[in-house]
Amino acid sequence: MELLGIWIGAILTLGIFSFLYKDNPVYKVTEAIFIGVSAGYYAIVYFFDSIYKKFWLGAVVAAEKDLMLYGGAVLGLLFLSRLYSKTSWIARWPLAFIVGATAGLYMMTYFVTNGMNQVASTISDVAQKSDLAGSSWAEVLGTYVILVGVVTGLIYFFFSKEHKGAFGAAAKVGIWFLMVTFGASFGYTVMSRMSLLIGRMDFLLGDWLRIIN
Amino acid sequence: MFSVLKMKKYLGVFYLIALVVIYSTIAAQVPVDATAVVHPPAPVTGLTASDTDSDHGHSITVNWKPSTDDGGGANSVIGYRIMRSNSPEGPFDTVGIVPLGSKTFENSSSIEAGTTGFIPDDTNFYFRVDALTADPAVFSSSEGTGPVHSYGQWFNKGLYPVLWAVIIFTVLTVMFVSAAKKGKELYVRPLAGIEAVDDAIGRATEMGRPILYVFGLGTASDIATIASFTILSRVAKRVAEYQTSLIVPCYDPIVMAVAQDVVKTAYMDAGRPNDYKEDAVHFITNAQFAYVGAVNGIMLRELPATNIYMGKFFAESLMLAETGVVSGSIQIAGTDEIAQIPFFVVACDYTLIGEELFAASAYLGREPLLLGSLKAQDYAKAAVLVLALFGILAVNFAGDLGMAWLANFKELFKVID
Amino acid sequence: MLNTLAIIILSLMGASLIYVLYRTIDGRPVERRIVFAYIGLAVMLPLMMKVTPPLPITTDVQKLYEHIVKLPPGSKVLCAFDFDPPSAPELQPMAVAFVKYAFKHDLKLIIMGLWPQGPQQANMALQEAFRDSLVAVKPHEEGIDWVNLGFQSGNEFVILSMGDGFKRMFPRDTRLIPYDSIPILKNVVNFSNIDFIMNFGAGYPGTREWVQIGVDRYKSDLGAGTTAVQATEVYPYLSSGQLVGLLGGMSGAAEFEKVLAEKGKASTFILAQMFGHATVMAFVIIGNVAFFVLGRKKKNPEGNN
Amino acid sequence: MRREVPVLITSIAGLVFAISYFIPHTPFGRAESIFGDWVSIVQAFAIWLGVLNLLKVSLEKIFRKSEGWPYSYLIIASLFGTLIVGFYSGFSGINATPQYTYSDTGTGFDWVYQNIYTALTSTMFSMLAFFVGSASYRAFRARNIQATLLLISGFLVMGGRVPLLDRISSIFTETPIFSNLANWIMNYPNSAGQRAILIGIALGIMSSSLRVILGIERSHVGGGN
Repeated sequence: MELLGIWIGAILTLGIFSFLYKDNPVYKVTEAIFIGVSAGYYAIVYFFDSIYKKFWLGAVVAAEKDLMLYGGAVLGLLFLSRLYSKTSWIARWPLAFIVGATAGLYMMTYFVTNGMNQVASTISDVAQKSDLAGSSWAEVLGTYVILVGVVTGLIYFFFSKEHKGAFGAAAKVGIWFLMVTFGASFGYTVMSRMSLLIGRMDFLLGDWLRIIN
Repeated sequence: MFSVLKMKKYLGVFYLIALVVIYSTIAAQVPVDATAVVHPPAPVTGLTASDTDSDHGHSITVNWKPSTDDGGGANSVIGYRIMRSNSPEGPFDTVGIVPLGSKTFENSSSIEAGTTGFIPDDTNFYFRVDALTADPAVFSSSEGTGPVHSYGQWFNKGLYPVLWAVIIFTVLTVMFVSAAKKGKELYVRPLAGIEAVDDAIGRATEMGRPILYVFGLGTASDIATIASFTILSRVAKRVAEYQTSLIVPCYDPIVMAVAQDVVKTAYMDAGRPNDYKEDAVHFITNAQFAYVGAVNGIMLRELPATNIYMGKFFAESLMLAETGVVSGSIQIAGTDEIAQIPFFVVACDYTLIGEELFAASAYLGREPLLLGSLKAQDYAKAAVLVLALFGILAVNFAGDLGMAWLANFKELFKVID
Repeated sequence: MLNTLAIIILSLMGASLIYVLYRTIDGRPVERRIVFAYIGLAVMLPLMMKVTPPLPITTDVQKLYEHIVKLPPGSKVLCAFDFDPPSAPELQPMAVAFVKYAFKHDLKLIIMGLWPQGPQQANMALQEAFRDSLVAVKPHEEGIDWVNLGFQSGNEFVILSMGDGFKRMFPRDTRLIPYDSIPILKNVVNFSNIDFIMNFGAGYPGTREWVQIGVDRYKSDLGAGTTAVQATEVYPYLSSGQLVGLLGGMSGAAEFEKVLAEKGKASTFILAQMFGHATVMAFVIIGNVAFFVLGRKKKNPEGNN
Repeated sequence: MRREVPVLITSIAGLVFAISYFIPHTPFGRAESIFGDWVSIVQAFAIWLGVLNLLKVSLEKIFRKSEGWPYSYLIIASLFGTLIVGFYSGFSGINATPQYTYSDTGTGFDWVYQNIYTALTSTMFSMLAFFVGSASYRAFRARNIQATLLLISGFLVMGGRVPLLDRISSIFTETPIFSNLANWIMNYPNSAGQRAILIGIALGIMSSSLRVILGIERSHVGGGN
């Protein structure tokens, strides 16, 4: 059974890679399987872990039933009204709930984590690491680099004033910092992509062909 | 003669006694040699218990000074057991076991009454901490502490700065949005990427080649896609004026539907409703790579003079941009997907980075909502900059200026929830 | 044998790049499939070579390591598996190394997933760990040394509700055993009873969400292993101390294995990773050399970026 | 009715989560947890909506005989195949003693996951490695200062994060210069840029959330304002 699995896996893998040569029926077949299987996968996981384990066991068969859960289930069922164009407007209710809840949560979490705490640490870093006592010159330099980068970066994203004169210069420095940042994420993205391919190659050469072990 | 016999008899008894004595002494020795006795460790000291602050109640925090045999002394402590009771006399039962070195334990429960270990608010409890050793039987209990009861707080201390910031920001947003609605002119700086669109369309006209506009994989509810609609309407208007042709292949059916009437209206505004072709905006497929394949096909067949990518993009970004370069088109991109921006920057002539995309649509659309909140954000940014710079000065020079209180300025931002 | 063959082919490839450069400058660029072939081989061949290049340990990994070793035996570690198979090459080695370390040092693992695939990846990691001879010396029982709470939908809302009580989001573990009857979870109500959170994150929901709610709201210590793509975005949390340490991508995984002295897959992959990067860099150079030699295309104006 | 109710729901849900951040005291703390449960359940149904939608679309494709319709059969087949295996594994696990779950190692569903799902998803995304390669050859150009900066820092990170450039520098010195450099770039300039972006995003999200909660922004309920 395991061997069969590995062979199926290998065939599917090669089927998708065939796209690299050119778009072809084999690829289209594997793509179709991909769409079907992943949809089915999600359906199963969400059914058992959320609908069954959380709702059904919690609100229907549990000893002390958590009736509040029914609220969620009702909202959820309303979602399915989307399937018929006539009733689809009802689906806006659960959607509205999700959108609202997310907005409410994000408003605080993002503001605190990505806003205030980042500003705070920018300040305190300069306060702590800015003298050569106890920190290497690289750290000290880095601290000021962060300061300059954050300030100029924010200036670049300031839209109420045209980029002219000193302000424009600052904005230019800002965009340079952003570019270094994007360069870093460029490098890291390439790194990730390569890792994915390595994973597949390892499967083909190791698990399937057994060339490497 | 007979006395000898007697002697023998007593001798036997003597041997017997001797044996008993010897064996018993050995027996007495055994336990002493076999196992080393574990002495009870020094108990923890300074035990305190109090309601956990800034929470919804149902939680009590216990603090103590570790036993002297924890990591030092006899080094016999392996952990601590926190015991709780409803009365000072007990019985105490275990509410938690923490590894050695710990100084605090938060005994909290769900807010749902009836759940296991539920801690009712405003009910007195008494706590005790046992220093445990390898031998479960050997431990030493601290003095009990209590009574202590948990209760919910009405405001989460340490969040005042956040509260103020939120209030100010809300006021700003509402103010600017309403101002914009009243038609007040709010300045937004021109963006190079958008300026370029016009020349690009002009160039397309000269070369007699079409304009390709791609939304990416976003759905109609993504902010990036919504912003993209505004930009499309501007592009379509220009295209209509210059009488160039426009191709908008779509990934999402709903996006396509919206895009169609955006373009249609644009042609009407330009006064050329007849030039509008239904199939300019068409649906391709919603399978990522299939979509990319199709769009790349269009690029290589139609050789558009300009490719405009605005919206939410994922892995397909570099595949599109690459084909665009090969087909020698000018490329203008804009997305808020940080991970994709690098690929656009190195492969396209102009890239709108994150917020710039939204700014662009506000700039073109003059849509009060966007304009207003963009302004509010700008002011918030300015405030952040000023406060941060002031904070740094304060923190660094507070000492020199003899204003120690300034040194705590950064606490204004540090959120201690 | 394979080793030498691989070396030969790789060096031939290196040499042939010069021809590619010549053609490109000549204005006759090679077609994509050739480039694909280069990439494919550059990644495939090094896997046949049993070489582990020396790897300096970066501070981010060191920080995490130093925090983990401080955890006393018996500490309860919440282990969030928030990734799926595509990210497994990067994150699975980290996870395996961490699980092995945890079992060897008697850390109690409470496993969960914000991604549906997470708990299944966790199962694989556990299986892998149990195969380790040093882990196998003493039996590790489910429910006592580790528990897999499974997946729960709701993204960051799951973390939020866990602040009230883990049981709320995970009423039963993956064996459908009720929360209260699992020994390891006795006296574990919410984050206040957790000593450390380790997150393996491949995107949303992931490390950022754990920082936002787990750390900034519920005051837990968080360490993270992320895909390289994610890593750049979470670095600011590292310097602000919201993360105790960070493992970024394959090299992060390899360093982690090295610092924990766990021989794992990442260390064997790193060579392939090197050649992959080298190839991409070579092609960028070739492309740009040609770009400047041929002169910037006339149609191309001074872009703003 | 069709507009007002959703807007009201949105505001209530939003306010509960926003306020309970400051006021942990009941009723807010409690409302927050209940709503949290709801979100979790609603999202599960949303996934099912997506699946049923896929089914619907595929069926329509088949009936309309629209382009590539035969593949829709395959989509439906593999969807149902997975569902059948999954439900079988799940329910037989629930009825077994001791109970096990649908995704335990050894179940049919886990087999599908390990061999089919994993192979398909991983390979799909691993193709990007090839595309990065060809794009770097044909498209990634130092076309101006910004792009040049980007490529340089990209290079240093790519070559420094793996012992590649250090191999070269090791001829002259033992210290891993490039690894340290890459590390420095990640920790400082990168963090700086990311921070600027983060702060921007924080404010952006805050204002959009605000608009949603205040009911000024209504695009999600399918209407302009």
